[in-house]
Amino acid sequence: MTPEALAPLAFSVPLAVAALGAAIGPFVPRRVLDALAIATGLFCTAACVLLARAAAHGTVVHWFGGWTPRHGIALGIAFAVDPIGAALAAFTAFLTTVALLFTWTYYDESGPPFPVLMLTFMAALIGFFLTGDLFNLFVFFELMGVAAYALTAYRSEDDSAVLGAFAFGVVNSIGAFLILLGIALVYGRTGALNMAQLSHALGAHADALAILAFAFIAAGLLVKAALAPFHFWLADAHAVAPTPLCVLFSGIMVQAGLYAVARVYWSVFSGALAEHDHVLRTVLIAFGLVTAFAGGIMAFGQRHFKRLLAFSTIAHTGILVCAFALLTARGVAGMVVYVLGHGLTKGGLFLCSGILLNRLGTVDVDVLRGKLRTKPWGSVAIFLGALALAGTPPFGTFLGSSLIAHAADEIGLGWLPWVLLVAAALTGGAVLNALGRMAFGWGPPPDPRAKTPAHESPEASAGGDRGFPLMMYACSAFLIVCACAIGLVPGAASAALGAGERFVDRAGQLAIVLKEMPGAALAMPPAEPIATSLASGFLAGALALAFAAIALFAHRLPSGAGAMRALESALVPLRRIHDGVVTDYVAWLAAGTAALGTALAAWMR
Amino acid sequence: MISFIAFAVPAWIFVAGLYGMATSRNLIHLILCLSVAQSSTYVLILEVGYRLGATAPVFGDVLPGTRAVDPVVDALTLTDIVVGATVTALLLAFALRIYKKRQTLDPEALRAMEG
Amino acid sequence: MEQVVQAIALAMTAVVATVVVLAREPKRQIFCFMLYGLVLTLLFAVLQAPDVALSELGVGSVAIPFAVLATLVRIENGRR
Amino acid sequence: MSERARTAMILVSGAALLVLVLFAVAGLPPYGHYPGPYGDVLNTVAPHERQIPNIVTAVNFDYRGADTLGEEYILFAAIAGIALVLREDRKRTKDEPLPPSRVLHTTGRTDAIRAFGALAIAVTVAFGGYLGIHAAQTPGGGFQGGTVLSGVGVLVFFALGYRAFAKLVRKEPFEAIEAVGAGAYAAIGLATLVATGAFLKNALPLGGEGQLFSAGTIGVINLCVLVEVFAGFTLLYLEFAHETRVEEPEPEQR
Repeated sequence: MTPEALAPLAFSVPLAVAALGAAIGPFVPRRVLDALAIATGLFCTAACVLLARAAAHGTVVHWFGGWTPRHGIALGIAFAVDPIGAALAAFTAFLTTVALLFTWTYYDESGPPFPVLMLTFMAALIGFFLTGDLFNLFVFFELMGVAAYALTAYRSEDDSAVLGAFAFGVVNSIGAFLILLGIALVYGRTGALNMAQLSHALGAHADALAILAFAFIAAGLLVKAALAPFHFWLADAHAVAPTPLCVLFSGIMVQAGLYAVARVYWSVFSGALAEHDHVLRTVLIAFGLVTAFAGGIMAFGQRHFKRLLAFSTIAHTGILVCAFALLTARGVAGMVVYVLGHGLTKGGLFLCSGILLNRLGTVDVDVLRGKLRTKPWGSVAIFLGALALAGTPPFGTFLGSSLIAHAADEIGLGWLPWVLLVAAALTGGAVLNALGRMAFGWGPPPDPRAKTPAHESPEASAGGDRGFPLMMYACSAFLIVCACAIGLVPGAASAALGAGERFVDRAGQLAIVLKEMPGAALAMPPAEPIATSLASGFLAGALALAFAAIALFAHRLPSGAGAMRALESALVPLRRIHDGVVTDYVAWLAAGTAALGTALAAWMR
Repeated sequence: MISFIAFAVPAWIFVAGLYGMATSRNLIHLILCLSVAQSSTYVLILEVGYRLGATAPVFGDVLPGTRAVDPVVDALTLTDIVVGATVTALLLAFALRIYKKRQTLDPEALRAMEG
Repeated sequence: MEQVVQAIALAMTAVVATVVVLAREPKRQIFCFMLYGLVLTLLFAVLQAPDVALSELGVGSVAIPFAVLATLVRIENGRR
Repeated sequence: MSERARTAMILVSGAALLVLVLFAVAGLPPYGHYPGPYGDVLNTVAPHERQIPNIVTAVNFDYRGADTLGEEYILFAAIAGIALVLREDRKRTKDEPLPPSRVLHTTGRTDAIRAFGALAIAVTVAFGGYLGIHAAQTPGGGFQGGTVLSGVGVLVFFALGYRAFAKLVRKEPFEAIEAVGAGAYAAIGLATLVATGAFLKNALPLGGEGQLFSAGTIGVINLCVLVEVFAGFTLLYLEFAHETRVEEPEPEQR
């Protein structure tokens, strides 16, 4: 099997198996389908890992239908696979496999639609990471979306699940229209859809069309990435979606949106927009910082543990957008390592919340007050996960943030990493705050007048003692261990840097894709020793503990209660705009797109 | 003149659809406005591949080599239409399910979660 | 001549789209929407895209209206 | 957000978006002057290399066949989602008919309506079948043919009622047919990948231009799409029609 053939294999095999599963689903036992899905997940992981290894020796290009370009004009669709795309595709397949393993004992009964839709969703994500064609990217965006809406509504007896899926579907569809609008603009100008050919045809001059086409495509993709003010759907959908699915939503789907922005920028628009990169940087960092802090602060205000984790994902999106906004190879490298570290951590935490939901029947922190004493392993996993979210060594998020910090220093934004550190510590602190209440009953007693959050029905017949849920604990512990291991792999940083260099090499991509020149093996530039940033990593962990301690114990201090009330009132306006009304989300989306477009267009000209 | 009309129409449809969605008081109305907003993309994509005085890209009655419009935009719009129809139907099913449970379709009254 | 026909088709599209958006009453809106499907079909036909026009005819004037109509019937049932 | 605030917000941002889009489209080539090269290259090479007059079909099922594969699975996933959401409460409650609706059931069905329905069905089948099969020669193809053919379900529903429709269309076989249609598309891709080294590359004889099943794999894929779209849309209509089921007298036996 040549590496070129691996690329289409990785997305079409799960599609074929999904159809097979739907056809035979009603006639075979549930376990057969589950096993088939897990085997497919493992197969795709292996295929994508092999693909990533091949891509390290030169970008792998597969022309569908065998239609290689004629005189620099692409006739068909190409998958152009660089190491970063392949690594993220492999990560997708890996997370899907773990999520499917988790479901093995999680649901008492899950009908055929669940594994079938999960495989479709995975295939869409893999295709999304591998494709080198702009319209094909949109198709996978929509396929990913439709499978995700259906899966979000999976527990359709719960009306908040269907409502969450509805808001998700509406907002993401508008995002898709924005992407199409951008595609129509560049296609009308250049008559090309292949990314490499587009970048060649757009040239090095930025006019209103090129700037706004990028703004629309980026806004559409950032809806998926949940950048503020496009993020409202995420918290609603994550809180109600089946927990194994949240692992994929928070772990890779949201980040896939950001990956695509980076991919479209570097493969298509970086030539045209190069002279204005400082404008793009400033605008995106502004959006990113607002997102990071809005998410971090909202996470602190949650008593629904899954919704808390969802807001933490929004905060981390803000951090990742800032990493991309540096617009350097090193920034991309840091972003990717951070995505992997964060995805594993968040996956582990969501699986922990799944165990709570499965065993205790709720994820309401106030209801669970002190109840986690009986679940020491769960508490340890949540504790480690919280430290990892803050970016404490030796977790993968720490390695990612140290790469991002070096990248920011390089272009004279030395202040940025410290600000991002505080945002990350906020999310870690929010999880620790919830853990302190659930495990030890710390913190001020819950306000009896407080509104209970929307009712969450248990995802399986919850309850009681059906023995130690070994498979569930094993899956979540495995993800947390991986989150740590990925930060310790020797050479990970320099491999990421090499892959980042490849990712931003527009001319190189063009030569390989359109002129079929052979690719070169990955350069492995030495990374700065992480020892220099160890101190800031531990500081982030300490800060997270401090935030949690303030939230848990400040009310015992003489002036503490007043301070808590002041903090609580700061939360009020933020809470008010997260009101769960879908028409508001549409208005915010329109306003955000208009703001992004206006800022870029007005400033770049 | 025709250029301005041609390209202003999809822009208008898109914004009108968005306006309808944001001011909607009924989820079904909102879904149909979403569908209208999507139709703006059909129109714009077809227009950018259009060529005055050219035939359709079907060389049955006309010989290959005749001036024809772009076949690619037709294929893209076809895909877009299928996507639009299926998403619309899926959202309608969601709305129906919500109605059965809550007996209302007013977005203001249907808050999934707050705060 | 060609341009005049197209300009008329485009103007009709914009007008009917606006009417669909402003028709707040679902039953009236769905009939406007069927009409919009027909107008789009016409527009695609004059833009020399017969394949697209045929699809829009099936989807815009039959499939979506049917689903909406069925939903409205169910809702009316729920009210009584 | 209050209604007034929301309206103000959408009016301001909508106006801004309108200006932005107008600003952007001003950079396009003048209307009616598509500059190419993508479509022109395909218009030149496809009739010769793929032996097919309808270039749109060639683009859909060959040059950009991967897009269409994704599109078919979007349909597949959406139908699965619709079934999931609408069937949930049918597991518990039995299929109890609902009271008749004022929209659909105010008048009885006369023989004239039934006769007209039968005629309309015959025309629909002929038209849909023609569209679906003649993808390569004339406008139309699997998708258009499939949507038209599935209109038969709608006609049966209006002419004979839900019960007749549900009797004609059973869920399980149609779900299996739909899955087979989608799966066969992916399987053809995999088979050609093994046979030729490129996904969806033609591996069949092209045949002469103008023959019914010319153009190699395009004909086979077109058939898969026809089957999937027909079964998928029929299921869609069935799921929604189920929501309108009413107590009806059995159709008279003749």
